[in-house]
Amino acid sequence: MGYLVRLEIFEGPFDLLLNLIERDEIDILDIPIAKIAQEYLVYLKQMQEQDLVISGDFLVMAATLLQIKARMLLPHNPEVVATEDEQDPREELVGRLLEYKFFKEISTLLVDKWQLTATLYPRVVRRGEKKDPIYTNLIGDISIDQLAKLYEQVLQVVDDEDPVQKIHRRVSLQECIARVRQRLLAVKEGTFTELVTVKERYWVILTFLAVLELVRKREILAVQDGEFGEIYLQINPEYEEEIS
Amino acid sequence: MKLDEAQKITEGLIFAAPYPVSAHDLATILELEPVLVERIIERIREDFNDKAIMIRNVAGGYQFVTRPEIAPWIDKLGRPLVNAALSLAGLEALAIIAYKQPITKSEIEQIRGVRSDSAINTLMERELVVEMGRREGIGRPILYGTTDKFLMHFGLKSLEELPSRPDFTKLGETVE
Amino acid sequence: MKLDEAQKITEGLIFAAPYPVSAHDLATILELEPVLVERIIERIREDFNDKAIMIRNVAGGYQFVTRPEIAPWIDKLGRPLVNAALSLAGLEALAIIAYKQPITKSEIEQIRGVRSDSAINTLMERELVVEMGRREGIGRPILYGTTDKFLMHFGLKSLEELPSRPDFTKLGETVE
Repeated sequence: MGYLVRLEIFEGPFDLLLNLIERDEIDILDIPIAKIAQEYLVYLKQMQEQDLVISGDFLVMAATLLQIKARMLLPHNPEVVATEDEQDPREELVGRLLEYKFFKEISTLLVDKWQLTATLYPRVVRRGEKKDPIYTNLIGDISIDQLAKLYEQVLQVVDDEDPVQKIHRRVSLQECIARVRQRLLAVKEGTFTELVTVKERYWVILTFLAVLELVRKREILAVQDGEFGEIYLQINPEYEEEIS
Repeated sequence: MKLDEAQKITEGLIFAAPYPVSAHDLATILELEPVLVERIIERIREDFNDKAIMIRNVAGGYQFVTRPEIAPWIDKLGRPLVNAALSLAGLEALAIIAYKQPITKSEIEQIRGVRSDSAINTLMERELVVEMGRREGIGRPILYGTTDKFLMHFGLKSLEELPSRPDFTKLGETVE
Repeated sequence: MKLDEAQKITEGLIFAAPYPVSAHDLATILELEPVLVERIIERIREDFNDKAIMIRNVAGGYQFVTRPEIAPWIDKLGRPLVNAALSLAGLEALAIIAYKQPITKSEIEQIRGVRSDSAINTLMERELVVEMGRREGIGRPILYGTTDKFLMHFGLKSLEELPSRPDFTKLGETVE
Protein backbone atom coordinates (compact mmCIF):
# COMPACT_ATOMS: atom_id res chain seq x y z
CA MET A 1 0.00 0.00 0.00
CA GLY A 2 1.41 3.30 -1.02
CA TYR A 3 0.93 6.47 0.93
CA LEU A 4 -0.32 9.73 -0.40
CA VAL A 5 1.76 12.83 -0.17
CA ARG A 6 -0.30 15.91 -0.81
CA LEU A 7 1.43 17.78 -3.54
CA GLU A 8 1.45 21.52 -3.48
CA ILE A 9 -0.18 22.94 -6.55
CA PHE A 10 2.00 25.31 -8.50
CA GLU A 11 0.91 28.01 -10.89
CA GLY A 12 3.37 26.80 -13.50
CA PRO A 13 6.89 25.51 -14.09
CA PHE A 14 8.51 28.77 -12.93
CA ASP A 15 6.47 28.68 -9.75
CA LEU A 16 7.64 25.12 -9.06
CA LEU A 17 11.25 25.87 -9.90
CA LEU A 18 11.31 28.95 -7.71
CA ASN A 19 9.83 26.95 -4.88
CA LEU A 20 12.57 24.30 -5.16
CA ILE A 21 15.25 27.00 -5.23
CA GLU A 22 13.85 28.74 -2.16
CA ARG A 23 13.35 25.49 -0.30
CA ASP A 24 16.97 24.50 -0.81
CA GLU A 25 18.21 28.05 -0.14
CA ILE A 26 20.01 28.14 -3.44
CA ASP A 27 21.56 31.27 -4.94
CA ILE A 28 19.36 31.97 -7.92
CA LEU A 29 22.33 33.40 -9.82
CA ASP A 30 24.29 30.18 -9.43
CA ILE A 31 21.83 27.34 -9.72
CA PRO A 32 23.28 23.80 -9.40
CA ILE A 33 21.39 22.75 -12.48
CA ALA A 34 21.90 18.98 -12.18
CA LYS A 35 20.48 18.95 -8.65
CA ILE A 36 17.52 21.16 -9.47
CA ALA A 37 16.71 19.23 -12.64
CA GLN A 38 16.68 16.05 -10.58
CA GLU A 39 14.30 17.49 -7.99
CA TYR A 40 12.08 18.92 -10.69
CA LEU A 41 11.75 15.51 -12.34
CA VAL A 42 10.99 13.86 -9.00
CA TYR A 43 8.14 16.26 -8.50
CA LEU A 44 6.74 15.57 -11.96
CA LYS A 45 6.95 11.86 -11.25
CA GLN A 46 4.97 12.31 -8.05
CA MET A 47 2.35 14.25 -9.96
CA GLN A 48 2.13 11.41 -12.43
CA GLU A 49 1.73 8.85 -9.67
CA GLN A 50 -1.17 10.81 -8.26
CA ASP A 51 -2.79 10.99 -11.67
CA LEU A 52 -2.53 14.78 -11.72
CA VAL A 53 -2.71 16.32 -15.14
CA ILE A 54 0.73 17.59 -16.03
CA SER A 55 0.41 20.41 -18.48
CA GLY A 56 2.75 20.66 -21.43
CA ASP A 57 4.37 23.72 -19.88
CA PHE A 58 5.86 21.58 -17.10
CA LEU A 59 7.28 19.13 -19.63
CA VAL A 60 8.82 21.88 -21.74
CA MET A 61 10.63 23.13 -18.64
CA ALA A 62 11.87 19.63 -17.84
CA ALA A 63 13.35 19.42 -21.32
CA THR A 64 14.94 22.86 -20.95
CA LEU A 65 16.54 21.89 -17.64
CA LEU A 66 17.98 18.71 -19.10
CA GLN A 67 19.31 20.58 -22.09
CA ILE A 68 21.07 23.13 -19.89
CA LYS A 69 22.48 20.33 -17.77
CA ALA A 70 23.92 18.68 -20.89
CA ARG A 71 25.50 21.94 -22.06
CA MET A 72 27.05 22.50 -18.65
CA LEU A 73 28.67 19.07 -18.84
CA LEU A 74 30.37 19.78 -22.14
CA PRO A 75 34.09 20.28 -21.65
CA HIS A 76 34.98 23.94 -21.75
CA ASN A 77 37.47 25.12 -24.25
CA PRO A 78 39.99 26.76 -21.91
CA GLU A 79 41.30 29.10 -24.58
CA VAL A 80 37.86 30.48 -25.33
CA VAL A 81 37.05 30.97 -21.68
CA ALA A 82 40.24 32.81 -21.13
CA THR A 83 39.73 35.25 -23.96
CA GLU A 84 36.01 35.79 -24.35
CA ASP A 85 33.15 35.49 -21.94
CA GLU A 86 31.34 32.43 -23.13
CA GLN A 87 27.65 32.60 -22.40
CA ASP A 88 26.52 30.71 -19.34
CA PRO A 89 23.89 28.15 -20.51
CA ARG A 90 21.81 29.05 -17.44
CA GLU A 91 21.65 32.72 -18.26
CA GLU A 92 18.38 32.82 -20.14
CA LEU A 93 16.62 30.61 -17.61
CA VAL A 94 17.87 32.70 -14.70
CA GLY A 95 16.71 35.87 -16.43
CA ARG A 96 13.23 34.48 -16.90
CA LEU A 97 13.13 33.13 -13.35
CA LEU A 98 14.11 36.49 -11.91
CA GLU A 99 11.50 38.24 -13.96
CA TYR A 100 8.82 35.77 -12.87
CA LYS A 101 9.98 36.10 -9.25
CA PHE A 102 9.58 39.85 -9.42
CA PHE A 103 5.99 39.65 -10.64
CA LYS A 104 5.17 37.01 -8.06
CA GLU A 105 6.39 39.37 -5.36
CA ILE A 106 4.28 42.12 -6.86
CA SER A 107 1.22 39.84 -6.66
CA THR A 108 1.68 39.51 -2.92
CA LEU A 109 2.11 43.26 -2.67
CA LEU A 110 -1.16 43.66 -4.57
CA VAL A 111 -2.86 41.35 -2.10
CA ASP A 112 -1.69 43.55 0.78
CA LYS A 113 -2.87 46.68 -0.99
CA TRP A 114 -6.20 45.09 -1.75
CA GLN A 115 -6.74 44.04 1.84
CA LEU A 116 -6.15 47.59 3.02
CA THR A 117 -8.39 49.07 0.34
CA ALA A 118 -11.20 46.68 1.23
CA THR A 119 -11.48 48.45 4.60
CA LEU A 120 -11.99 51.89 3.04
CA TYR A 121 -15.57 52.37 1.98
CA PRO A 122 -16.33 55.07 -0.54
CA ARG A 123 -19.78 56.57 -0.83
CA VAL A 124 -22.24 54.60 -2.93
CA VAL A 125 -23.34 56.77 -5.79
CA ARG A 126 -26.94 55.88 -6.46
CA ARG A 127 -27.94 55.22 -10.01
CA GLY A 128 -30.68 57.83 -9.80
CA GLU A 129 -28.06 60.40 -8.95
CA LYS A 130 -27.47 61.11 -12.59
CA LYS A 131 -26.28 64.56 -13.46
CA ASP A 132 -28.61 66.91 -15.26
CA PRO A 133 -27.36 67.30 -18.78
CA ILE A 134 -26.22 70.60 -20.22
CA TYR A 135 -28.31 71.28 -23.32
CA THR A 136 -26.03 72.63 -25.98
CA ASN A 137 -28.90 72.95 -28.43
CA LEU A 138 -31.64 74.35 -26.25
CA ILE A 139 -34.33 75.04 -28.80
CA GLY A 140 -32.67 74.75 -32.18
CA ASP A 141 -32.42 77.44 -34.79
CA ILE A 142 -36.04 78.39 -34.42
CA SER A 143 -36.76 82.12 -34.08
CA ILE A 144 -39.45 83.69 -31.98
CA ASP A 145 -41.40 84.49 -35.17
CA GLN A 146 -41.32 80.86 -36.19
CA LEU A 147 -42.50 79.93 -32.73
CA ALA A 148 -45.37 82.43 -33.06
CA LYS A 149 -46.25 80.97 -36.44
CA LEU A 150 -46.30 77.51 -34.98
CA TYR A 151 -48.65 78.75 -32.30
CA GLU A 152 -50.98 80.05 -35.02
CA GLN A 153 -50.92 76.64 -36.64
CA VAL A 154 -51.79 74.84 -33.46
CA LEU A 155 -54.58 77.26 -32.66
CA GLN A 156 -56.03 76.94 -36.10
CA VAL A 157 -56.66 73.28 -35.48
CA VAL A 158 -58.57 74.20 -32.35
CA ASP A 159 -60.50 76.98 -34.01
CA ASP A 160 -61.52 74.57 -36.73
CA GLU A 161 -62.75 72.20 -34.18
CA ASP A 162 -65.12 74.06 -32.00
CA PRO A 163 -67.46 71.63 -30.28
CA VAL A 164 -70.34 72.17 -32.67
CA GLN A 165 -68.36 71.78 -35.85
CA LYS A 166 -66.09 69.04 -34.59
CA ILE A 167 -68.45 66.25 -35.49
CA HIS A 168 -69.63 67.53 -38.84
CA ARG A 169 -66.81 69.47 -40.33
CA ARG A 170 -64.19 67.40 -41.98
CA VAL A 171 -60.98 68.98 -43.16
CA SER A 172 -60.24 68.26 -46.80
CA LEU A 173 -57.06 66.58 -47.95
CA GLN A 174 -55.96 69.87 -49.57
CA GLU A 175 -56.34 71.69 -46.26
CA CYS A 176 -54.49 68.97 -44.46
CA ILE A 177 -51.62 69.09 -46.96
CA ALA A 178 -51.36 72.84 -46.50
CA ARG A 179 -51.30 72.41 -42.75
CA VAL A 180 -48.60 69.74 -42.76
CA ARG A 181 -46.53 71.82 -45.18
CA GLN A 182 -46.79 74.91 -43.00
CA ARG A 183 -45.95 73.10 -39.85
CA LEU A 184 -42.88 71.47 -41.32
CA LEU A 185 -41.78 74.79 -42.80
CA ALA A 186 -41.97 76.25 -39.32
CA VAL A 187 -40.12 73.50 -37.50
CA LYS A 188 -38.00 71.99 -40.32
CA GLU A 189 -38.29 68.44 -39.00
CA GLY A 190 -40.50 66.29 -36.86
CA THR A 191 -42.17 62.92 -36.62
CA PHE A 192 -45.42 61.68 -38.05
CA THR A 193 -46.77 61.10 -34.56
CA GLU A 194 -46.20 64.73 -33.72
CA LEU A 195 -48.12 65.81 -36.80
CA VAL A 196 -51.23 63.92 -35.81
CA THR A 197 -52.58 66.34 -33.25
CA VAL A 198 -55.94 64.63 -32.99
CA LYS A 199 -55.66 60.92 -32.40
CA GLU A 200 -58.62 59.82 -34.47
CA ARG A 201 -58.60 57.36 -37.33
CA TYR A 202 -59.83 60.01 -39.79
CA TRP A 203 -57.04 62.41 -38.86
CA VAL A 204 -54.34 59.76 -38.91
CA ILE A 205 -55.34 58.60 -42.39
CA LEU A 206 -55.73 62.14 -43.69
CA THR A 207 -52.36 63.22 -42.32
CA PHE A 208 -50.75 60.13 -43.77
CA LEU A 209 -52.21 60.87 -47.19
CA ALA A 210 -51.00 64.44 -46.90
CA VAL A 211 -47.48 63.26 -46.05
CA LEU A 212 -47.50 60.85 -49.01
CA GLU A 213 -48.56 63.64 -51.34
CA LEU A 214 -45.87 66.01 -50.04
CA VAL A 215 -43.22 63.31 -50.36
CA ARG A 216 -44.38 62.67 -53.92
CA LYS A 217 -44.07 66.37 -54.71
CA ARG A 218 -40.60 66.28 -53.13
CA GLU A 219 -41.51 69.05 -50.72
CA ILE A 220 -40.64 66.90 -47.74
CA LEU A 221 -38.35 63.96 -47.04
CA ALA A 222 -39.45 60.97 -44.99
CA VAL A 223 -37.55 58.12 -43.35
CA GLN A 224 -39.14 55.26 -41.44
CA ASP A 225 -37.58 53.22 -38.62
CA GLY A 226 -38.48 49.89 -40.19
CA GLU A 227 -41.95 48.35 -40.34
CA PHE A 228 -44.47 50.14 -38.06
CA GLY A 229 -41.62 52.36 -36.91
CA GLU A 230 -41.78 56.10 -36.39
CA ILE A 231 -41.72 58.14 -39.59
CA TYR A 232 -39.26 61.02 -39.47
CA LEU A 233 -40.13 63.97 -41.64
CA GLN A 234 -38.02 66.81 -42.82
CA ILE A 235 -38.67 69.72 -45.10
CA ASN A 236 -36.76 69.16 -48.34
CA PRO A 237 -33.99 71.81 -48.33
CA GLU A 238 -34.34 72.13 -52.13
CA TYR A 239 -38.02 72.89 -51.83
CA GLU A 240 -37.37 75.36 -49.08
CA GLU A 241 -34.83 77.14 -51.22
CA GLU A 242 -37.22 77.17 -54.15
CA ILE A 243 -39.99 78.93 -52.27
CA SER A 244 -37.86 81.39 -50.35
CA MET B 1 -19.18 51.99 23.95
CA LYS B 2 -18.23 55.61 24.42
CA LEU B 3 -20.42 58.26 22.90
CA ASP B 4 -17.57 59.62 20.75
CA GLU B 5 -16.89 56.20 19.33
CA ALA B 6 -20.58 55.58 18.64
CA GLN B 7 -20.75 58.95 16.91
CA LYS B 8 -17.83 58.13 14.66
CA ILE B 9 -19.27 54.76 13.69
CA THR B 10 -22.66 56.35 13.02
CA GLU B 11 -21.01 58.92 10.76
CA GLY B 12 -19.28 56.16 8.84
CA LEU B 13 -22.43 54.07 8.54
CA ILE B 14 -24.50 56.97 7.22
CA PHE B 15 -21.75 57.83 4.75
CA ALA B 16 -21.20 54.32 3.43
CA ALA B 17 -24.76 53.00 3.36
CA PRO B 18 -26.13 52.56 -0.15
CA TYR B 19 -29.52 53.96 1.01
CA PRO B 20 -30.68 56.38 3.72
CA VAL B 21 -30.22 54.42 6.98
CA SER B 22 -32.99 54.58 9.55
CA ALA B 23 -32.36 55.30 13.24
CA HIS B 24 -33.73 51.83 13.85
CA ASP B 25 -31.13 50.17 11.61
CA LEU B 26 -28.36 52.23 13.16
CA ALA B 27 -29.57 51.30 16.64
CA THR B 28 -29.54 47.60 15.72
CA ILE B 29 -25.99 47.71 14.38
CA LEU B 30 -24.70 49.80 17.29
CA GLU B 31 -26.80 47.93 19.86
CA LEU B 32 -28.02 51.22 21.28
CA GLU B 33 -31.45 52.71 21.95
CA PRO B 34 -32.94 54.52 18.90
CA VAL B 35 -33.41 57.61 21.09
CA LEU B 36 -29.70 57.68 21.78
CA VAL B 37 -28.97 57.23 18.08
CA GLU B 38 -31.06 60.29 17.33
CA ARG B 39 -29.11 62.29 19.90
CA ILE B 40 -25.90 61.11 18.26
CA ILE B 41 -27.17 62.24 14.88
CA GLU B 42 -27.91 65.67 16.33
CA ARG B 43 -24.31 65.83 17.52
CA ILE B 44 -23.04 64.87 14.07
CA ARG B 45 -25.22 67.59 12.56
CA GLU B 46 -23.59 70.17 14.82
CA ASP B 47 -20.10 68.85 14.13
CA PHE B 48 -20.68 69.20 10.41
CA ASN B 49 -21.99 72.74 10.69
CA ASP B 50 -18.88 74.20 9.10
CA LYS B 51 -18.56 71.43 6.49
CA ALA B 52 -19.76 71.27 2.90
CA ILE B 53 -21.80 68.17 3.64
CA MET B 54 -24.68 67.75 6.03
CA ILE B 55 -27.05 65.08 7.23
CA ARG B 56 -30.46 64.98 5.61
CA ASN B 57 -33.43 63.06 6.94
CA VAL B 58 -35.09 61.52 3.93
CA ALA B 59 -37.17 58.48 3.07
CA GLY B 60 -37.24 57.44 6.72
CA GLY B 61 -33.49 57.49 7.05
CA TYR B 62 -30.37 59.62 7.22
CA GLN B 63 -27.89 60.37 4.48
CA PHE B 64 -25.07 62.81 3.79
CA VAL B 65 -25.68 65.36 1.04
CA THR B 66 -23.87 68.49 -0.07
CA ARG B 67 -25.26 71.80 1.18
CA PRO B 68 -27.63 73.57 -1.18
CA GLU B 69 -25.48 76.71 -1.42
CA ILE B 70 -22.69 74.84 -3.18
CA ALA B 71 -25.05 73.13 -5.64
CA PRO B 72 -24.12 75.46 -8.52
CA TRP B 73 -20.51 74.26 -8.17
CA ILE B 74 -21.43 70.61 -7.93
CA ASP B 75 -23.44 71.08 -11.10
CA LYS B 76 -20.24 71.79 -12.98
CA LEU B 77 -18.96 68.34 -12.25
CA GLY B 78 -19.23 65.93 -15.13
CA ARG B 79 -22.60 67.01 -16.49
CA PRO B 80 -23.25 65.25 -19.77
CA LEU B 81 -23.73 67.39 -22.87
CA VAL B 82 -26.94 66.87 -24.82
CA ASN B 83 -27.11 68.29 -28.29
CA ALA B 84 -30.56 67.04 -29.28
CA ALA B 85 -32.94 69.71 -30.56
CA LEU B 86 -36.39 70.21 -29.11
CA SER B 87 -39.09 68.03 -30.72
CA LEU B 88 -42.04 69.46 -32.59
CA ALA B 89 -44.24 68.46 -29.66
CA GLY B 90 -41.95 70.38 -27.31
CA LEU B 91 -42.00 73.45 -29.54
CA GLU B 92 -45.79 73.40 -29.79
CA ALA B 93 -46.19 73.13 -26.04
CA LEU B 94 -43.63 75.91 -25.58
CA ALA B 95 -45.49 78.19 -28.00
CA ILE B 96 -48.77 77.58 -26.20
CA ILE B 97 -47.26 78.13 -22.77
CA ALA B 98 -45.50 81.29 -23.94
CA TYR B 99 -48.75 82.88 -25.14
CA LYS B 100 -51.24 81.50 -22.65
CA GLN B 101 -49.32 81.40 -19.39
CA PRO B 102 -50.13 80.64 -16.65
CA ILE B 103 -51.70 77.53 -18.12
CA THR B 104 -52.44 74.01 -16.89
CA LYS B 105 -51.38 70.78 -18.52
CA SER B 106 -54.93 69.83 -19.44
CA GLU B 107 -55.46 73.20 -21.15
CA ILE B 108 -52.30 72.62 -23.20
CA GLU B 109 -53.52 69.16 -24.08
CA GLN B 110 -56.88 70.51 -25.09
CA ILE B 111 -55.26 72.91 -27.53
CA ARG B 112 -52.79 70.39 -28.95
CA GLY B 113 -55.27 67.54 -29.00
CA VAL B 114 -52.69 65.11 -27.58
CA ARG B 115 -51.21 64.22 -24.24
CA SER B 116 -48.34 66.52 -23.46
CA ASP B 117 -46.70 65.15 -20.31
CA SER B 118 -43.42 64.33 -21.93
CA ALA B 119 -43.35 67.56 -23.92
CA ILE B 120 -43.84 69.57 -20.72
CA ASN B 121 -41.24 67.50 -18.86
CA THR B 122 -38.72 68.13 -21.61
CA LEU B 123 -39.37 71.86 -21.39
CA MET B 124 -38.94 71.77 -17.62
CA GLU B 125 -35.71 69.78 -17.91
CA ARG B 126 -34.39 72.39 -20.29
CA GLU B 127 -35.50 75.06 -17.84
CA LEU B 128 -37.57 76.81 -20.50
CA VAL B 129 -40.70 76.32 -18.45
CA VAL B 130 -41.40 76.19 -14.70
CA GLU B 131 -44.27 75.49 -12.39
CA MET B 132 -45.83 78.79 -11.34
CA GLY B 133 -48.09 77.63 -8.55
CA ARG B 134 -51.54 76.08 -8.72
CA ARG B 135 -54.91 77.12 -10.01
CA GLU B 136 -57.65 77.41 -7.40
CA GLY B 137 -60.46 74.93 -7.82
CA ILE B 138 -60.94 71.23 -8.34
CA GLY B 139 -57.70 69.25 -8.24
CA ARG B 140 -55.69 72.47 -7.90
CA PRO B 141 -53.82 71.78 -11.15
CA ILE B 142 -50.25 72.98 -11.62
CA LEU B 143 -49.79 76.14 -13.67
CA TYR B 144 -46.90 76.44 -16.12
CA GLY B 145 -45.12 79.50 -17.41
CA THR B 146 -41.93 80.37 -19.29
CA THR B 147 -38.61 81.24 -17.61
CA ASP B 148 -36.04 83.98 -17.95
CA LYS B 149 -33.98 81.44 -19.84
CA PHE B 150 -36.75 81.30 -22.43
CA LEU B 151 -36.70 85.08 -22.82
CA MET B 152 -32.91 85.15 -22.99
CA HIS B 153 -32.79 82.47 -25.62
CA PHE B 154 -35.18 84.33 -27.93
CA GLY B 155 -33.61 87.67 -27.11
CA LEU B 156 -36.80 89.04 -25.55
CA LYS B 157 -36.80 91.64 -22.80
CA SER B 158 -40.19 90.53 -21.57
CA LEU B 159 -43.22 88.53 -22.65
CA GLU B 160 -44.76 91.70 -24.09
CA GLU B 161 -42.21 91.44 -26.87
CA LEU B 162 -43.75 88.20 -28.15
CA PRO B 163 -45.03 88.76 -31.69
CA SER B 164 -48.69 89.70 -31.37
CA ARG B 165 -51.32 87.45 -32.84
CA PRO B 166 -53.20 89.24 -35.58
CA ASP B 167 -56.07 86.78 -35.38
CA PHE B 168 -56.97 87.71 -31.83
CA THR B 169 -58.69 90.82 -33.00
CA LYS B 170 -59.98 89.22 -36.16
CA LEU B 171 -61.40 86.47 -34.11
CA GLY B 172 -63.47 88.99 -32.17
CA GLU B 173 -64.77 90.53 -35.40
CA THR B 174 -65.81 87.27 -36.95
CA VAL B 175 -67.49 86.05 -33.82
CA GLU B 176 -69.44 89.29 -33.68
CA MET C 1 -12.86 83.68 -3.86
CA LYS C 2 -11.89 83.31 -0.22
CA LEU C 3 -9.87 80.31 0.85
CA ASP C 4 -12.59 79.12 3.23
CA GLU C 5 -15.16 79.24 0.49
CA ALA C 6 -12.88 77.42 -1.94
CA GLN C 7 -12.26 74.79 0.70
CA LYS C 8 -15.96 74.22 1.25
CA ILE C 9 -16.64 73.91 -2.46
CA THR C 10 -13.71 71.50 -2.86
CA GLU C 11 -15.08 69.37 -0.04
CA GLY C 12 -18.47 69.24 -1.72
CA LEU C 13 -17.02 68.43 -5.12
CA ILE C 14 -14.91 65.56 -3.79
CA PHE C 15 -17.91 64.22 -1.90
CA ALA C 16 -20.34 64.47 -4.80
CA ALA C 17 -18.18 63.17 -7.63
CA PRO C 18 -18.96 59.57 -8.59
CA TYR C 19 -15.24 58.99 -9.23
CA PRO C 20 -11.99 60.30 -7.70
CA VAL C 21 -11.64 63.93 -8.87
CA SER C 22 -8.22 65.11 -9.96
CA ALA C 23 -6.61 68.30 -8.66
CA HIS C 24 -6.67 69.44 -12.27
CA ASP C 25 -10.46 69.04 -12.56
CA LEU C 26 -10.97 70.79 -9.24
CA ALA C 27 -8.69 73.60 -10.34
CA THR C 28 -10.65 74.01 -13.57
CA ILE C 29 -13.99 74.21 -11.79
CA LEU C 30 -12.71 76.54 -9.07
CA GLU C 31 -10.59 78.56 -11.49
CA LEU C 32 -7.62 78.25 -9.16
CA GLU C 33 -4.05 77.01 -9.55
CA PRO C 34 -3.67 73.23 -9.05
CA VAL C 35 -0.98 73.91 -6.42
CA LEU C 36 -3.47 75.94 -4.42
CA VAL C 37 -6.05 73.16 -4.78
CA GLU C 38 -3.58 70.71 -3.28
CA ARG C 39 -3.02 73.04 -0.36
CA ILE C 40 -6.77 73.27 0.13
CA ILE C 41 -7.01 69.48 0.13
CA GLU C 42 -4.36 69.33 2.85
CA ARG C 43 -6.51 71.68 4.92
CA ILE C 44 -9.57 69.51 4.39
CA ARG C 45 -7.55 66.47 5.46
CA GLU C 46 -6.70 68.20 8.74
CA ASP C 47 -10.26 69.38 9.29
CA PHE C 48 -11.52 65.82 8.92
CA ASN C 49 -8.97 64.39 11.34
CA ASP C 50 -11.61 63.74 13.97
CA LYS C 51 -14.22 62.52 11.49
CA ALA C 52 -15.14 59.00 10.38
CA ILE C 53 -14.31 59.83 6.79
CA MET C 54 -11.05 60.88 5.24
CA ILE C 55 -9.67 61.92 1.89
CA ARG C 56 -7.83 59.29 -0.09
CA ASN C 57 -5.60 60.00 -3.09
CA VAL C 58 -6.27 57.25 -5.60
CA ALA C 59 -6.33 56.69 -9.35
CA GLY C 60 -5.11 60.19 -9.99
CA GLY C 61 -7.83 61.86 -7.91
CA TYR C 62 -9.29 62.48 -4.49
CA GLN C 63 -12.13 60.62 -2.86
CA PHE C 64 -13.79 60.45 0.57
CA VAL C 65 -13.71 57.00 2.19
CA THR C 66 -14.46 55.72 5.69
CA ARG C 67 -11.50 55.16 8.01
CA PRO C 68 -10.17 51.60 8.18
CA GLU C 69 -10.87 51.23 11.91
CA ILE C 70 -14.61 51.43 11.43
CA ALA C 71 -14.67 48.91 8.57
CA PRO C 72 -15.98 46.07 10.82
CA TRP C 73 -19.08 48.17 11.54
CA ILE C 74 -19.65 49.07 7.92
CA ASP C 75 -19.41 45.40 7.04
CA LYS C 76 -22.59 44.94 9.10
CA LEU C 77 -24.51 47.10 6.67
CA GLY C 78 -24.33 44.19 4.28
CA ARG C 79 -22.93 46.13 1.37
CA PRO C 80 -22.30 43.70 -1.42
CA LEU C 81 -18.68 42.67 -1.41
CA VAL C 82 -17.32 44.02 -4.67
CA ASN C 83 -13.78 43.21 -3.76
CA ALA C 84 -13.87 39.41 -3.85
CA ALA C 85 -10.32 38.08 -3.78
CA LEU C 86 -8.56 37.26 -7.02
CA SER C 87 -6.89 33.95 -7.75
CA LEU C 88 -3.12 33.71 -7.66
CA ALA C 89 -3.11 33.24 -11.42
CA GLY C 90 -5.21 36.41 -11.82
CA LEU C 91 -2.90 38.38 -9.54
CA GLU C 92 0.20 37.25 -11.43
CA ALA C 93 -1.29 38.19 -14.77
CA LEU C 94 -2.46 41.52 -13.31
CA ALA C 95 1.00 42.31 -11.94
CA ILE C 96 2.55 41.59 -15.33
CA ILE C 97 -0.02 43.66 -17.23
CA ALA C 98 0.38 46.56 -14.77
CA TYR C 99 4.11 46.77 -15.48
CA LYS C 100 4.35 45.80 -19.12
CA GLN C 101 1.23 47.34 -20.64
CA PRO C 102 0.32 47.39 -23.42
CA ILE C 103 1.09 43.68 -23.58
CA THR C 104 -0.23 40.68 -25.53
CA LYS C 105 -1.54 37.45 -24.10
CA SER C 106 1.36 35.42 -25.45
CA GLU C 107 3.86 37.78 -23.81
CA ILE C 108 2.08 37.33 -20.49
CA GLU C 109 2.13 33.57 -20.97
CA GLN C 110 5.83 33.62 -21.71
CA ILE C 111 6.58 35.33 -18.43
CA ARG C 112 4.24 33.17 -16.39
CA GLY C 113 5.24 29.99 -18.21
CA VAL C 114 1.58 28.86 -18.44
CA ARG C 115 -1.54 29.56 -20.46
CA SER C 116 -3.38 32.57 -19.09
CA ASP C 117 -6.68 32.83 -21.01
CA SER C 118 -8.92 32.31 -18.03
CA ALA C 119 -6.83 34.59 -15.79
CA ILE C 120 -7.09 37.38 -18.37
CA ASN C 121 -10.82 36.79 -18.85
CA THR C 122 -11.44 37.10 -15.14
CA LEU C 123 -9.49 40.36 -15.05
CA MET C 124 -11.53 41.70 -17.95
CA GLU C 125 -14.84 40.63 -16.37
CA ARG C 126 -13.89 42.53 -13.25
CA GLU C 127 -12.92 45.54 -15.33
CA LEU C 128 -9.40 45.59 -13.92
CA VAL C 129 -7.99 45.10 -17.39
CA VAL C 130 -9.17 46.21 -20.84
CA GLU C 131 -8.21 45.66 -24.42
CA MET C 132 -6.14 48.60 -25.61
CA GLY C 133 -6.10 47.94 -29.31
CA ARG C 134 -3.96 45.59 -31.32
CA ARG C 135 -0.27 45.27 -32.00
CA GLU C 136 0.80 45.80 -35.58
CA GLY C 137 2.27 42.75 -37.24
CA ILE C 138 1.43 39.08 -37.71
CA GLY C 139 -1.93 38.10 -36.27
CA ARG C 140 -2.43 41.62 -34.91
CA PRO C 141 -2.68 40.30 -31.33
CA ILE C 142 -4.84 42.12 -28.77
CA LEU C 143 -2.99 44.39 -26.33
CA TYR C 144 -4.05 44.55 -22.69
CA GLY C 145 -3.69 47.30 -20.12
CA THR C 146 -4.99 48.15 -16.65
CA THR C 147 -7.96 50.42 -15.87
CA ASP C 148 -8.64 53.17 -13.32
CA LYS C 149 -10.69 50.58 -11.48
CA PHE C 150 -7.48 48.61 -11.02
CA LEU C 151 -5.86 51.62 -9.35
CA MET C 152 -8.93 52.21 -7.17
CA HIS C 153 -9.29 48.56 -6.23
CA PHE C 154 -5.70 48.40 -5.06
CA GLY C 155 -5.55 51.91 -3.63
CA LEU C 156 -2.86 53.14 -6.01
CA LYS C 157 -2.44 56.81 -6.92
CA SER C 158 -0.98 55.83 -10.26
CA LEU C 159 1.06 53.06 -11.86
CA GLU C 160 4.21 54.90 -10.75
CA GLU C 161 3.38 54.01 -7.19
CA LEU C 162 4.28 50.38 -7.89
CA PRO C 163 7.89 49.52 -6.97
CA SER C 164 10.20 50.06 -9.90
CA ARG C 165 11.14 47.04 -11.88
CA PRO C 166 14.73 45.79 -11.88
CA ASP C 167 16.22 45.79 -15.34
CA PHE C 168 16.48 42.18 -16.42
CA THR C 169 18.38 42.96 -19.57
CA LYS C 170 21.41 43.89 -17.50
CA LEU C 171 21.39 40.42 -16.04
CA GLY C 172 24.29 39.28 -18.20
CA GLU C 173 26.56 41.60 -16.24
CA THR C 174 25.50 40.35 -12.83
CA VAL C 175 25.76 36.70 -13.85
CA GLU C 176 29.31 37.25 -14.90
